[in-house]
Amino acid sequence: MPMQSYILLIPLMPLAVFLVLGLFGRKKLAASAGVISTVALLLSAVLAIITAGDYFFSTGKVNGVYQHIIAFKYTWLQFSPGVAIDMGFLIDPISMMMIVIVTFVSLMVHLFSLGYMKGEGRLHAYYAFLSLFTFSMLGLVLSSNIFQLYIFWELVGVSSYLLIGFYFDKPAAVAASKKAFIVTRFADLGFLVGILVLAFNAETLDIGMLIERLTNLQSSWSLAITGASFMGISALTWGLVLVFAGGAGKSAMFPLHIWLPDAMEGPTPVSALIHAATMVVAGVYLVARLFPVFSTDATAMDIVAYVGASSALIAAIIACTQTDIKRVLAYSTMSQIGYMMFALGVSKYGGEQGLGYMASMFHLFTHAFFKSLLFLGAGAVIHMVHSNEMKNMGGLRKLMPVTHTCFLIACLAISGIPLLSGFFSKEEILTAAWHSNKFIYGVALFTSGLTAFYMFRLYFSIFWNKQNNPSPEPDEVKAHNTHGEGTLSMKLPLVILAGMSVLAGFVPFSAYITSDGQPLETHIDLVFSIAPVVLALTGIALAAYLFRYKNERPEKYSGQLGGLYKAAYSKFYIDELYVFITKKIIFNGIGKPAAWIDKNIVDGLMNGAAAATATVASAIKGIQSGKIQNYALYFFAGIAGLTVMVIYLWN
Amino acid sequence: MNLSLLIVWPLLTALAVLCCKGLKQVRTVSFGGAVIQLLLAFFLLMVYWQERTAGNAAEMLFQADSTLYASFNIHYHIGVDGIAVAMILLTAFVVLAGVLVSWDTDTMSKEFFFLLSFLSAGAYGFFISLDLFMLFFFLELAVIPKFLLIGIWGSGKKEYSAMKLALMLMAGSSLVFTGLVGLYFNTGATADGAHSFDLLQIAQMHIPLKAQLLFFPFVFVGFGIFTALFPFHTWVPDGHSSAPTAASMFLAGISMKLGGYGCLRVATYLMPEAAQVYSPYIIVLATIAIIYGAFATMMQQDLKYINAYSSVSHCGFVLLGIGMLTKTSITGAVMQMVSHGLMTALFFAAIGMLYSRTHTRMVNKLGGLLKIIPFISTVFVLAGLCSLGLPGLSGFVAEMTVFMGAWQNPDRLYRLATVLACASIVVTAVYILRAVGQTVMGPVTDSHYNNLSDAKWNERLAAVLLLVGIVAIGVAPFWLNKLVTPGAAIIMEQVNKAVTIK
Amino acid sequence: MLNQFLLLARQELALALIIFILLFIKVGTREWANISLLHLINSLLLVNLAAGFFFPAEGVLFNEMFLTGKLAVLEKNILNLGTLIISWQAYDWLKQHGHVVEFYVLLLSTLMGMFFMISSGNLLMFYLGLELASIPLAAMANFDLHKRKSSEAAMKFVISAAFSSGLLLFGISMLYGTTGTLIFSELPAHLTGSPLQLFALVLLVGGFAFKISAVPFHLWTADVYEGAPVTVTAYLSVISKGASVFVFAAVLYTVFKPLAAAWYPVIFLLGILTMFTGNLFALRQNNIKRLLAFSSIAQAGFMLVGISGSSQAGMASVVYFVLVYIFSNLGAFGVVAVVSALTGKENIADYKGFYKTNPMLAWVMAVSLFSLAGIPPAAGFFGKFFLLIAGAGKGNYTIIVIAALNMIVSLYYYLKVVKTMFIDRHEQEPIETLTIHTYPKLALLVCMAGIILLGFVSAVYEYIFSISAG
Amino acid sequence: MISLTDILFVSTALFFIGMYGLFTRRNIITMLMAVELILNSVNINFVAFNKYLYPEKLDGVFFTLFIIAIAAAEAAVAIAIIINLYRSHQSIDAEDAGEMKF
Amino acid sequence: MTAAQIIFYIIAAFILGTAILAVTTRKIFRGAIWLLFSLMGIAGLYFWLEVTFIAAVQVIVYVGGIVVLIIFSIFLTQKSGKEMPKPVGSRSVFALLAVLFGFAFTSLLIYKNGFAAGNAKPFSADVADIGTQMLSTTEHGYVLPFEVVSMLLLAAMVGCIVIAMKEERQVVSSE
Repeated sequence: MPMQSYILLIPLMPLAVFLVLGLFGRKKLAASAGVISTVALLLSAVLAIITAGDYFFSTGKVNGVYQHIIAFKYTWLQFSPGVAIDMGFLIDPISMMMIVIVTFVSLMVHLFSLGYMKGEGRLHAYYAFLSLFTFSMLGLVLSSNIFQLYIFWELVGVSSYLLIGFYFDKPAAVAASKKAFIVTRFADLGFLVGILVLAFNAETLDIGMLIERLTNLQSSWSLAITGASFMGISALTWGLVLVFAGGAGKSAMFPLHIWLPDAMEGPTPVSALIHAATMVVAGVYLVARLFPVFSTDATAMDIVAYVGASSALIAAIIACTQTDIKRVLAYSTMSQIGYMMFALGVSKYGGEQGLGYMASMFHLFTHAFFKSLLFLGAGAVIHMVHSNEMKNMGGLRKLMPVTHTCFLIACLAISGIPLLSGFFSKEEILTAAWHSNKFIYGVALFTSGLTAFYMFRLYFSIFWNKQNNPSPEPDEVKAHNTHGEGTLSMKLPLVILAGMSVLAGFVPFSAYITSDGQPLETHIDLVFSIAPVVLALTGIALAAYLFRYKNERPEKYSGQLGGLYKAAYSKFYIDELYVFITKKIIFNGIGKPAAWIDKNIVDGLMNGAAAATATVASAIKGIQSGKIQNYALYFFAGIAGLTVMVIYLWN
Repeated sequence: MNLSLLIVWPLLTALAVLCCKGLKQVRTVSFGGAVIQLLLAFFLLMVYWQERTAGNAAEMLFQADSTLYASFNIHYHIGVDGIAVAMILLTAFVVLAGVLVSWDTDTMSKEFFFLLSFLSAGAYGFFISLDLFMLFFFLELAVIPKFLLIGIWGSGKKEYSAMKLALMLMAGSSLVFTGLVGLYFNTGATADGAHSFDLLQIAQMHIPLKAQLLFFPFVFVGFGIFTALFPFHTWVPDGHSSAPTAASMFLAGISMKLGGYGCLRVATYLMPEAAQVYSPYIIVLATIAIIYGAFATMMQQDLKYINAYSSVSHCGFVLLGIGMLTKTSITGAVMQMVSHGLMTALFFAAIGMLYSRTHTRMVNKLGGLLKIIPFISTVFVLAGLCSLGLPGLSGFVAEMTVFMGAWQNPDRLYRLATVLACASIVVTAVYILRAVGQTVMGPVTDSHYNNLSDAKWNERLAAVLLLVGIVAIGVAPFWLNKLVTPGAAIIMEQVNKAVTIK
Repeated sequence: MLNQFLLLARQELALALIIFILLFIKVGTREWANISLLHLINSLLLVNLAAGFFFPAEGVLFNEMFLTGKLAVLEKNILNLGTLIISWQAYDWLKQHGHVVEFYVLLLSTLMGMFFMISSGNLLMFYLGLELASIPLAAMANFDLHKRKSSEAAMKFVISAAFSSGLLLFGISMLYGTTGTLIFSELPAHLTGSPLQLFALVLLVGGFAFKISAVPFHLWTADVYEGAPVTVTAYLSVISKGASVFVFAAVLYTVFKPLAAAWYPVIFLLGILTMFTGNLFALRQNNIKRLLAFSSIAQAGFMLVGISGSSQAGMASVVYFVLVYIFSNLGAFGVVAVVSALTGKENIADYKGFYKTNPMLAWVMAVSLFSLAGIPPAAGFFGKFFLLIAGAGKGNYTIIVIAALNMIVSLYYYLKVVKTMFIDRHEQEPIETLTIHTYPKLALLVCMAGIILLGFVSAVYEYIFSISAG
Repeated sequence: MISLTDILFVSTALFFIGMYGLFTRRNIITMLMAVELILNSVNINFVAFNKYLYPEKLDGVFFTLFIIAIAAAEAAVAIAIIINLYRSHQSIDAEDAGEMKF
Repeated sequence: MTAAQIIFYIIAAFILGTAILAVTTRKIFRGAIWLLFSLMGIAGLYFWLEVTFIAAVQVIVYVGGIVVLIIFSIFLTQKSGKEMPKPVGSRSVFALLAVLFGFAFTSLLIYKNGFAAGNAKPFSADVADIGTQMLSTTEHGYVLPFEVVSMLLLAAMVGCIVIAMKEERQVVSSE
């Protein structure tokens, strides 16, 4: 297959860019870094689309079922017979979908950055990191080995760290990058232990083999892993839940979501790429990747579903109260990923039952476009007003017509307005939820209303609602910003993504990506759609009522909501809880005592041994009194003592 | 290949250094010597592969054996297996980098480079020894040069630290000595009826269980002190932080590995049954070292202390890997030794470079250096990333191998230890990112820093050298794995052969 | 008979010859300048040393009063070598001294006493050798005639020695009373282990312990070492102690073989006590001679460990260790002697910054101390290793643990000196750069060569091992 | 009949009397005198053993002779040292000659 | 009780009594004299034991030599008649205890050892025998120890001369 020969190139292009820019960028390629990486990525994207097309339309399907193809495999690190980290590429529907999304969104972001980042320092590093991220993300989605996936998982985390901390002289950015890395690291701990559990019992790290062994309920491996239990819970559940914890961390699921809003300190295109479209859905992808195994364990699936649903709801509530536009988007991302997650959680393996799986992937697909569009739009806005705060914005629709239009499309899409992409995927999710869990369906429905509300709150606040504060009047803004709405390279991605946001919903998704690889017949039930659409419209109307024009209502209502508003505005104090745990308990409760013990007790023991020796030495100094007669007495005492001893011992 | 060359060449270098005049000659000679050491090490690797691929399955290659003291049956017996080759490579890397970073040592430079070369001879000797007497000889050989290096060229409370290090390492070697003598007298009938110090011979014999149980703790704890076994690790922070850069690199990079190697090669290999019996205790201590070292690191302000405590934590992985007694975990332990050696040397080199420019190592006094001295800062960040186990760098590979191996041991205590050890990588991330974040990121804290100059060629070369090693392992671990695994397999064979007593 | 006497006792006779040459010089009319005297004596001693290696023969003289063999010859050669080194080192001190001839007469008499002690096959000869080896030493300790400390040291030494020989004699008399013989070869058959014999044994051990300064019979050591001239201290700590150790081991192994079960715990206990006490006291010393005194006590403890092995390896390792110890200790004492003779400084604190001004001397001192501490590659490492292996030969690992513990403690004070020389800076003037005469230089060179080579030239130990059988 | 044991008791008593003197007398000359008592007690032992138990050879007698000779030498050296000590310390009290200690 | 016994007891009492006085009297000169008596008593014991040569040597060497030497040195270093300082209290207690224990213990050992009583074989130690043996190189010859002792005496003499010889000395150096 020709595919296999050039699929390697897809991740290698960005890797090469990373290496070149990383090693030589600072001196020689500072100016051309952006162009180089964009071009390279364009190649990657084209290759990815060709590969995916090739897979979906010709080579992938055998007997109506999409195959899992190992395109390439190399034993990278052999642990023990059968257990090895292989570097390989797994080609299957979701990985093909992902490489398209990743390369495409990344390309858009690169393009956008060309304009957005103009004039910033260290651009070579910026593009190097972006390329590193793209490489890692591609590696992640193509991984054929669960440990390989983990490796790229970590690499993705590091590139995210580097990109969030790109403005490293801003303490907030440094803190945010650190937080993001550490929180996800903490979650990865679960992933790692989960891998250990699964791999130990399945005696393989290969994903295909792992799935095959653990889903065959009669196999010795499956019996072993379900038989072994710890604290009354089977090893399989433990393994899956731990793996899911890793995914939840990366995907900012409650309660591991706290890093995501802070991560908005990074450059906005980065947020669009990493924290909207690609990295944050890695958790969803991970669950999807192991979906056959997950689907054998109801407990794990329930946890996935409830974590997803609660994240979706909580994030949506918080999003309604935030004033930093990127944070609103961040919570919205979290909320949408919550959707995907519970969609997986309510799904089953195969056939009609697997609707949730397909819906989740579908939503992942559409969300990538409209969410990155939202971020890039927000980026364009921020580029314009040099602020993230809503109160510094307003009335921008005249100044930035293209941005405004695109942003509106994205808002409508995410709100689930019919005929836009978000509508289709969300309908599928709600359908799936309806069929398996009414409670989650209720939550999801409510959340979708909230989504429409906060998105339009955002929309109106930015583009309508004349701002009241004296400083930068739109005109002044214009005067200040010679670049106006931005260069073509900034507008082009917006337009393309807007187009995708509209069209993506019409892709016959269920024909290509399903839990078992077999096409699935889906249909939109119009009656079923009424409730969510009405809710969404209500949300939009409410937002318009409150925020379209400057008025006192938002404050009045927020005042009436009182505690709830304040709690939501403070993100339900989860950050504070974390700070308390880390600072008070871990730092002061473990770290400080550990350091203290080391300095005083453990080291004190060593020093104490020395001191004791010195004490003994000075205690016995009196023996050497300088008096000859004392010496003689000791001499005699020695003789007497030894004599007694010898005679005693001899007998 | 004649392995004696590895001892003789550094010694010759040391002697040549003594005959030199002036810093320039001295450093040129020691640089040349170190380069040839590295070439020798690579040559060794090459011929080792050749032999292995040619099907030579002997446990130790390139053996040479001549009687030194017939009456005690002490031999000059040398040879290498994959583990030793890996350690020799590590040593060569670190020594060359050490010479490079101390390029401008202007006080008593002759003595400095002499001691450095002398130390490396000791390390090579240790790794190629197949006779316990020789092994011990080379182990102790290194104590005094370290004392002098810290005492003369060190900083801070150097005298205290130097003395503490010397005494604690001496305590370690004393314990080892006791254990070795005990072993010696329990090696009953060799062919000629005499006791034996020969590693390979002893491995073929069965040391009585009672003797094993008695002497294993001596040997293990003795070597453990070298590799920062809790609670005997306290020389590590003080010693490392007071030492001059090259000495810190050597201490953490190589010297601590002597201990790990000894724990493996002497304690576990020769006393497999005792290793089984004591393995829970080892695990407990190693886990404490890992976790507690990591938490203690979190509270440090001095960069060298940070790295020193993190070394305690990282060397805990070595001991954990050894204590887990699975082939994979032992392989992981060796890989961790190599990885940690390179990584910590790089870290210390970076800290040294920072310190020589800013004259402070306090995290809270530094800031924003990435903008001013990007090369050094990048090196620093990379060392940090390696320390926290970033894939693509060596630390990840080694730690993961240890974890994979550790999990193979199904005992619940071992599992708990493994999980805790895994958890330490989170803490590692916390302190590394804290150090990195405050030091090279953030705003510039001191206007003086704006005038700092970036790394010179020698520093760059040193850093690149170590980075090459780190990346070579991180990106392509299979060669190291392949190098080490047969050795680990032989050790495990020994362990498995021993009747399980637990 | 006479031929045999000349052949077998030639080392003693050579010493006697030198003594008489010196006496003739003294009573002769010609005034000799100190320097030419020293040249002459040093040459004579060198010839004496060289001659010692020729015509080794075994044999018995005077009804077993004098017996010699390869081991005895070697031991005497070792002592000759040590004496020669000491003589070279004493050059700076002696060239201003008014009693050079007398000094050498006394020195060589004591050496002769030790030779007779080594060759003794009879308690009487042993006793006479012992006295010949100690009474003139007391006079030598007083050779810094105008120093208070020197007189005090001599007084302490002579009284202690008299007391200890009184006890020793009481023991010998009891041994004689219970066995009826004084001849070594006849004694074992009569040793039954009766309490009185055991008492006598302890008294005898006490006498030896006094000479090798084992705890608790060591108390004179530090004071005498500190007060006596450096040369005499070196002689006491190395030659006198070495000779006593040789004889001690031989007597225990041959004469008291039947009572091994009785003396083994004694030696064991003494060894432990000696190591601990020596090291603990050494920790707090400020005077370099006193430090070396306590260090030499601790070393004696190690030798006792070797002796307790009671095997061929035990004997060999003890002899080997003494050889190593001669080089190591004399290396250290050589530096102290030079510094003391040229500047009069004897405190450890005076050595601050010593490396800056006298790098070679500082290295010699450091290497010697490392050898004493048992750090490779110095020969002391091998010496101690062998001693301890020999000591553990009976499966007594406790002693190894204790010895190992002591090696840690001892390292501390040795390193303290090294630290003072290499690391510390002197607030005022450090010791100025010293110009050293050829003789001391040669002596230090020999010591260094010995320390560095002895461990690797395994033939030395193997030779000693081969001749210490039985 | 006087048995050997009786004589040995005398010599032993003398031995310990000498020892007592050595322990308690502060004057160094008197300490030396005490040492002479000790040596004499040993002499008695040797002679008595020789005569009573092993009369075939004169081992004990000769030993005694040599001890006497050595005692003389020892005393001479000791007295010389004491005189020298007196010159430098102006005292021969053992308590005064204790500069070097610890 | 035979006369020999009585004489023995008298001699023994004399030796021990004077010895005790020698080590306890506070006047140093008297101490020397008591020592002299004690040594004389020991010479008497030798006569009683019929080893006349030893007795003679005892008188000549000890009484004529050593004691005289001691008395001379007393004259040199001491004002006659002046009382010596009291012994250190605690030490004399310990010394007494040690000595008493030692005596009791040793006596017990000797008593328990049970030496064969009486001299079964004839014992003669006449001067001629001693003389020939002393200079004989054959069996039972003592020429070697004799020579060694002579070396010792020579060395002791040399040592004494060096140390005790009055020199031109400057200031007593006080370090």
